[in-house]
Amino acid sequence: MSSASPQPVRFGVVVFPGSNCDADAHHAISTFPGATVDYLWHKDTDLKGVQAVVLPGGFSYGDYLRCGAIARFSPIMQAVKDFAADGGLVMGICNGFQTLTEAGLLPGALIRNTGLKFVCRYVNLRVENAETPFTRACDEGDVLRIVVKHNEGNYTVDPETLAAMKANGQVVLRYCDADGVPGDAANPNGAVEHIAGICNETRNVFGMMPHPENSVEAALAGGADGRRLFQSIIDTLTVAEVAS
Amino acid sequence: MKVRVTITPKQGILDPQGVTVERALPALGFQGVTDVRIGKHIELRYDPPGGVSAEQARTDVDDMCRRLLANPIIEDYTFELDEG
Amino acid sequence: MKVRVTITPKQGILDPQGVTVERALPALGFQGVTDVRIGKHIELRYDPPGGVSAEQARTDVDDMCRRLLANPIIEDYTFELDEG
Amino acid sequence: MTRRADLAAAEALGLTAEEYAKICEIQGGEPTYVELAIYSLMWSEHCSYKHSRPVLGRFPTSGPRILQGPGENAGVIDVGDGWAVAMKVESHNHPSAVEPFQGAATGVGGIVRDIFTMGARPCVSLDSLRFGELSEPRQRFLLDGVVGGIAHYGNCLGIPTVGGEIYFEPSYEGNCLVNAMSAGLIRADDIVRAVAAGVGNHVVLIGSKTGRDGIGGASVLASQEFDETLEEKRPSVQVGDPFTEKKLIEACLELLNDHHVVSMQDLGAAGLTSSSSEMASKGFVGLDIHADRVPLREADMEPWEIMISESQERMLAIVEPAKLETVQGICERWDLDCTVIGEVTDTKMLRIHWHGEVVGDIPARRLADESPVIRTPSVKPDYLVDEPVAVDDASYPPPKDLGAALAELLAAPNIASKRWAWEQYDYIVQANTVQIPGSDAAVLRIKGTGRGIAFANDCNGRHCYLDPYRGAKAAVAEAARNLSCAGALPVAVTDCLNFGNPEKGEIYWQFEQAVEGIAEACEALDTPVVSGNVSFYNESFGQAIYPTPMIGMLGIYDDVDIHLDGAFKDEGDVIVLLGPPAGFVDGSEYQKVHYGRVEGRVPDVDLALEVRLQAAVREAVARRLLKSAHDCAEGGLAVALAESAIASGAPGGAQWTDPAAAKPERSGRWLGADVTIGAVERPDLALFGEAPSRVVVTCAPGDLEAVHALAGDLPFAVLGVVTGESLRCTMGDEELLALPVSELHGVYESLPDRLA
Ligand SMILES: Nc1ncnc2c1ncn2[C@@H]1O[C@H](COP(=O)(O)OP(=O)(O)O)[C@@H](O)[C@H]1O
Ligand SMILES: [Mg+2]
Repeated sequence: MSSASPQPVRFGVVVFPGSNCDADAHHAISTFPGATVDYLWHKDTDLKGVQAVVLPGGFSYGDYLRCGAIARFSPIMQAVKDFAADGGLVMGICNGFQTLTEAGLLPGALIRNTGLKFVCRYVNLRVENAETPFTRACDEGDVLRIVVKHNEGNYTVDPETLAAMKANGQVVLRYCDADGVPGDAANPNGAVEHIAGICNETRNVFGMMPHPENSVEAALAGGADGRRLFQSIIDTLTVAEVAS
Repeated sequence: MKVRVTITPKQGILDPQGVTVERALPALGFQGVTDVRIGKHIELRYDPPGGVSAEQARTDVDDMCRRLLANPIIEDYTFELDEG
Repeated sequence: MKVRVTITPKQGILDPQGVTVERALPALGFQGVTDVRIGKHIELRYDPPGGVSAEQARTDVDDMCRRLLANPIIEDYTFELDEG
Repeated sequence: MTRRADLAAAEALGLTAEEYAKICEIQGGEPTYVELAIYSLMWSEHCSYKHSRPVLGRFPTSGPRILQGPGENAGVIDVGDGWAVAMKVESHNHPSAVEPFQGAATGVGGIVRDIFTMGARPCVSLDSLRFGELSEPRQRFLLDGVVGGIAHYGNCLGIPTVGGEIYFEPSYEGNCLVNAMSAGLIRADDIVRAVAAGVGNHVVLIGSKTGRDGIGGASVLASQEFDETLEEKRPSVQVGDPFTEKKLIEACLELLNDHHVVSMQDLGAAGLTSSSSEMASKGFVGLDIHADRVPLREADMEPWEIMISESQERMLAIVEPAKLETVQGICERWDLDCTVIGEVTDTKMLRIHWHGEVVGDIPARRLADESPVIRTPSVKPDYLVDEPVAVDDASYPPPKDLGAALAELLAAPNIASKRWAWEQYDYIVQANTVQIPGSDAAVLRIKGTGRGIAFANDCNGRHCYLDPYRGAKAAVAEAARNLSCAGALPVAVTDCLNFGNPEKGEIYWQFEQAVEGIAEACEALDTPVVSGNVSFYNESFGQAIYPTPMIGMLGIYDDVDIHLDGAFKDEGDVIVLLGPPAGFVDGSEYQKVHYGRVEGRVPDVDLALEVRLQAAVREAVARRLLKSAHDCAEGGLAVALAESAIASGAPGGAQWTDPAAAKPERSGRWLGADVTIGAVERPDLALFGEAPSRVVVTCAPGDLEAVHALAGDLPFAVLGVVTGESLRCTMGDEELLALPVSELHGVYESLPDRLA
């Protein structure tokens, strides 16, 4: 590794009409000295040279019809697909996760919470795979305390795909108790096998229901456990940059 | 018997979903779509213990719609019964 | 023309709303309701500029359903066209 | 020919003969139907405040921090470093009684528009709710719908709902109360007022298309009692579209903050009519409105319908011709309709055009400002005619098992945790939330500064029923006390005055008394009233609600880091009761829950004592002498102690991952208390009786002396210490109660069981 301080990693946060955690994601990333961040407008067709794309939480197009169903047709999404196909890092948070599944960039779908209510609550997340660009700053088995807030966070996928995902390490985060044990009592939405976050086969596209961008400052109610996910992305891209 | 209930937003009541989908369609390449209204479709089996006449079933299902399945203040509903 | 689309949760996919409705019904005095599945009912007019054949309309509406109105991973759909 | 409207038509719209005569005088003859419809709405109770205006003048409304008092869409308070907070509360009681989900949702939508109309970015919502008893299925349906509607709308907008209150009393059975409060942040020099100006400027309508939503809503729904015709009034239900409102927020803030528009006004009650006439009236100009240019959702609407429609998510802007293109561009970027529907004139008339014909022509100022004023002669209600006296304690036999009585209180719907509701709200979005719901006050930071703001909602309607003056005064004192416990300095009030039919002398008396109580308390606490709302006619079949003057209060921090919550922190900390030790059964939750009675003389707040007490608490928080502070409200001292113990499972005001698990998330064990009360004849009243001006604080043993010194001559009683696992109260050698905190937690969180 060179001793010169590396270039900051350039993030882009996509803004869809109805996104409402776009500013939070922007703010969260801006608290990292190793990163810069810009907004990407849904009607644009290029990614302005960013190195990592965040699809933020919120209610794109009001979540009407299905969450993420309309957003996935936005002009920017073609660019995001091309970027992902080239190995670019894409992180979908909540509504962003929903949009990635609708777009076919991640397997499965997110349906209505079993409680049929919006749920805003702190949850514990067990890191199931720390070998992804989004979790490398964690160790397997680590427990992160991060808030969920959603109405449709109930992850579902057909059994064959799920088996393949597990074999391939694509289940990245699970809801668990404070001791790291996944279980029904810790699962806020009924997601299959308590899944909270997954990645694609090539591990460069990642979606999670909880909101790490609301857990980056210890002074706030959300705590700071979410930092490790953003730090992972920064580390991944910084190392890549330095290596190349 | 099988029951199929169709629930639609009442005439004159705003349907934000329908409006949003309608606005989105042209960008996907679908021209000429108008008057989009989005409601619910509910299927269920109704086999009360001891059986029930078709007429009674109609009354019961209507009751279910009014009290639980639909919101009569802003929604209309229709239903079909299917022996078997 | 008028189009009516019916969207239902796929067999084997959990339907939390259906489950809840099914559980709520006995308390309201309705016994014997099972297999509740809740989906969507969409109505729209499709009149593309320059007109369209019935066959082409079927293809177009099917396309709309597959790409936007339904999510094939979790939902099935059917539709009807109605001249006029 | 334009149709002319006669007295019969006026009466059908709820106008009186005198009002009609005044209209004829202003119009110089019989009004047109459009004119009459406009007058009937603008002069309805809801829009004109005809019964309340003269009384509201009693409020203190100014002060060095107040940048905008009542009279605009929201009041504005300077909170330091060039930042200001715009805040207001609005009732949506009647619409919520008809359709709880949409009624509550559109209530949130309306109040949020009032905030961003000023140029402020909405940053918090609170909701103050009242229902009949939870045992009634209809009330559970209303609660479920109202909370769901607030969640649906606020969550979609990305505005954190950080606080509120929910009470259940039989008096609200026919009239639930849904009071939505919102506040926003703005740079103090960016405040925009809703004043039309610049003859020749465009009048532009932005947002949703106009349909028949809520036609007559203002007059029909908000200004009459409910009766059997309720069913027929249903078609005017408004459906909210939070997605469009979210786009409106972004587009309008860009338009306002970058000065692309002259001014802006939201379309609330009475729609285009009230927004256009108020803007014209305030600007001493006229407006020409071409009703035929308004984009419609339903093709066949008549001009009067268009003028009074209450379709949601619409804004009216005054735009200079040179800036029209920019404005249209910004709206297009957000996929919002933006239509020029008229222009500013020098006629001072609100003139309505319809396909080339003038169908209405009204002097804007007289319409907006000359609405009738009615002062009902007030009459003390029968139930209070004999000066109420404190109840005779002897008629309240003390319970044998005080532990069971405490559990009963903690489980009572008015006291039990409202987690079921607030977990449906996104309370964390915008990344400013320091203190989440579930404690005395919600605390937020202001990004980029060390500063913070805090909010609390309060009103005990039962106290206001037993004595509207004392009850209203106590509501202000309690809201301020909640903020002070969190370490914030209370600075301003917004109020929502919910009452029955003001045409009745008894109701008017309650109203006047409550306003007097609020005014005195606000003067003493130096918290001027900057905005508010009045909701009358909360009666069904002649049965009025408890008078419910809801107080929403803003507090500020120079340094938000010093904020405090009510949770016990460490074993061995000393527990102190600041304030008078005595509790009273009169009007208490204990009286209602344990004895099934509501009667007596509620204690009066000693405002001088209250002011000193709160100053001492704030000072102790600022000097970091306290570990926790929690005020004693419903349920008295014992419930306050229990709540602090239960909250110990969640350090820093955070919460359990699994609310059902009787185990604190991080510390792994509950903190309880071991306390002793002085010898009294009625220990139950010392534990569960209620009185104002009482705060339970804890501090490290080493800081006790400093806290005592700060308290000066305030009543000060060392009760005991924070211990592990259980809450134990003794009197001398006698054990009054001892319960594991995990058990108290279980009962306290039991509300969901009763909602199923
Ligand atoms: N109880 C009250 N206390 C203080 N101000 C009030 C009260 N009721 C109404 N106001 C003020 O009167 C004005 C008109 O209120 P309202 O008609 O509710 O406004 P809007 O039309 O924006 O809903 C506002 O400035 C409001 O703050
Ligand atoms: Mg307003």
